[in-house]
Amino acid sequence: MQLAIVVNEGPYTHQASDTAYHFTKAALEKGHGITRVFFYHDGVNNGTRLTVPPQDDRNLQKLWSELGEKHGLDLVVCIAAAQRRGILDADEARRHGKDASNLAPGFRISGLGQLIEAGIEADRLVVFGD
Amino acid sequence: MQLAIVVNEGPYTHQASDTAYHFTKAALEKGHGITRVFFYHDGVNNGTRLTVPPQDDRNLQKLWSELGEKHGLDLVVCIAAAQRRGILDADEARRHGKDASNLAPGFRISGLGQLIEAGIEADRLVVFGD
Amino acid sequence: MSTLHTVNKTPFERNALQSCVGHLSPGDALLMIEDGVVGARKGSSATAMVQAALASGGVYALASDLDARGIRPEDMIEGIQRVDYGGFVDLVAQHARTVAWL
Amino acid sequence: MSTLHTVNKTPFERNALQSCVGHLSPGDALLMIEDGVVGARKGSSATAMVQAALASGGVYALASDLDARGIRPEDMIEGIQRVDYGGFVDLVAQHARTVAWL
Amino acid sequence: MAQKKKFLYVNRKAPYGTIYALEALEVVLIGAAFEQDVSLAFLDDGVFQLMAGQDTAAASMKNFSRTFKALGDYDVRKFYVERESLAERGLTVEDLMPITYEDEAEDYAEKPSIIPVSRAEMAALIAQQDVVLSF
Amino acid sequence: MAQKKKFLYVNRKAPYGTIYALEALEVVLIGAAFEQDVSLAFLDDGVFQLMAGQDTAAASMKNFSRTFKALGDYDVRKFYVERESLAERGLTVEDLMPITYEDEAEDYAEKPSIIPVSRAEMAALIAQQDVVLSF
Repeated sequence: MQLAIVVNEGPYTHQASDTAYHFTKAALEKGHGITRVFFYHDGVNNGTRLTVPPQDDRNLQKLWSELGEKHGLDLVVCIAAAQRRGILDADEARRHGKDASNLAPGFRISGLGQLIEAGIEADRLVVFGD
Repeated sequence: MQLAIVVNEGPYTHQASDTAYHFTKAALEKGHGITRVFFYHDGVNNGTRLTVPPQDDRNLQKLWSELGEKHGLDLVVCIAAAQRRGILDADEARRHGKDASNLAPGFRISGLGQLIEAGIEADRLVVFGD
Repeated sequence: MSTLHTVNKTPFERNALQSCVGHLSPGDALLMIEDGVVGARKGSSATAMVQAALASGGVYALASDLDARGIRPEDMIEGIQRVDYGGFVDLVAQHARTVAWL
Repeated sequence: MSTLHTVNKTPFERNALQSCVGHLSPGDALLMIEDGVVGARKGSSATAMVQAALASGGVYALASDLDARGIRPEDMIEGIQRVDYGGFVDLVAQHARTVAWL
Repeated sequence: MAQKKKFLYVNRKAPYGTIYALEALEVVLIGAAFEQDVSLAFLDDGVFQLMAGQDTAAASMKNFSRTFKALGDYDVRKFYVERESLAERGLTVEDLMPITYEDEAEDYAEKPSIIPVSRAEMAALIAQQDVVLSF
Repeated sequence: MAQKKKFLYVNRKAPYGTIYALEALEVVLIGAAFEQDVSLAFLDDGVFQLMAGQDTAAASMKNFSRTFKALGDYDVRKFYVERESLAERGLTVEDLMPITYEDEAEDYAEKPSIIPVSRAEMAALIAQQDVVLSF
């Protein structure tokens, strides 16, 4: 079965990102496909490479990046939500005259159409949020 | 009277930052002093200079930076909360081997002691959060 | 000296107003802000809670937040006073401490 | 085909569980996750709501979230089933749609 | 795309205090281009999103309530509003903005987009969907 | 500093689902160095923070509940827990972790830090504070 995952909250502040991560991992282990993981609202904050969580805690950005790389996941950060919250890739930074970017490896920035498309293509869509 | 302000949520996602901003402005207009504005939890996200809010919307980071400059406010972002969420100044970025920083002008990164100290020194402390 | 309590949560979705009202001391003031102002509308299931707070002390609601949510003065529970941000600042100054019911 | 409903909010602070239970169709399943699992504890003010859901269909709670909050199997309302993340995935696959009560 | 899917957007939160209502609307707007069978559900505090007379000038926030009125032009015409949620908040349908669409099938007659439903009808609506997005 | 202020940390949220409980504890730990008169209030879902037997291994989160037990060494010894909040959640004080401190004044006798109070007593406690931090 093909599953689409929506993550609506940032890491640490709410558990949503943890739950989505463990769910996605379990789905892959059971042989399901992941159409896309779409990060919306504060969920875009999962995609910054500048986080430095305490050493005795999990690093959610890294966990997502690694899971994405291992399984070829499409990790999409919503462009509109990301701009509002200061999550930019190098192209976006250039386009808006910003002197730095912070998108983490394995994530890409794209539009809300990717969320709708995932809902159309997947057999199931699961939302994780606050 | 001296007031300490605590902002516990990021801009846009929750109204807390708006309310704290308007409250702080009104307090200054009434002649009160602001001991410190302390950004904690997701509140640290007010202090990234990488935000690009829609042009027809308010820019909360800019509003805080400008209010801070105009009145010499001490805008402090909690270091532990900021690291977890990927808010770094240039020094912090260097210290943690990160290739970029994102702290906005007028904000400074410091420890939780600054929150307690503000509570001790101010006549009143007001918390804005979710 | 009395306390200013701020409630920024809707009483229909969250227990913040209920918990706040349960912890008022006589003479305490209650200020509704942000989504909390929807509790100011008369005829709702939260009206009794607000009236309990009115019996204990002053109840206020932030005007700009009421306006944003389309709650007109005539829609409000009688006795609640509209304040602007300056009024919010005065309430903070007039009370010994502020407690935010987040 | 039936629906899987997820509730990640505590029923003592938020109305998510109450609203969810009010919108169940016969045969729907309810899965408590994150802070929602505190609703699984027996003897609380939320027990009646959970029992209403049990009368309608299966009620599940995520084991790792129960463990984190110190809720042991013997503390739970009878009839609620503990599932792990694999069980969560199976519930999603077995129902036609998933509704998150955020 | 083979066939239309039934999409339901569930709105349970008040506007302005959090961004969920505004960003949900942004999804609905983009989603309209995909020509699916779209319904909007307003229940619990979500009914406040449709209140008439919203004025955000003093709050210095974007008043996005007008955008709901434009959705009819994008074939988003089913706004299911739960009666029990209104009543609990001291509201009736008359307290909401009028939202209409022009029906091409009937010589562009103006018709109401808001459909008041009971809680039981809302539950039945949920049970018919292919995709449910909650905010 | 002229005199001690009375600081109250208000904990109303369950642990793990959100970070507020953990980051509140980080404030309490740092605050302990400032030698103020510190009290902790646990009411509403905040009482879940003190539950015995928390095991976060499967959830892969940091189990910070043990830190509460260390606070006694930092002169943080007043954990006010609301009885009504416990009862509503099907809990009693016996469901909570034992938290104690050593009383220097009585030859380091071990004493309980948890002080069960009624809602009215909690209201009275709030009314005595100089600074109230909510999370």
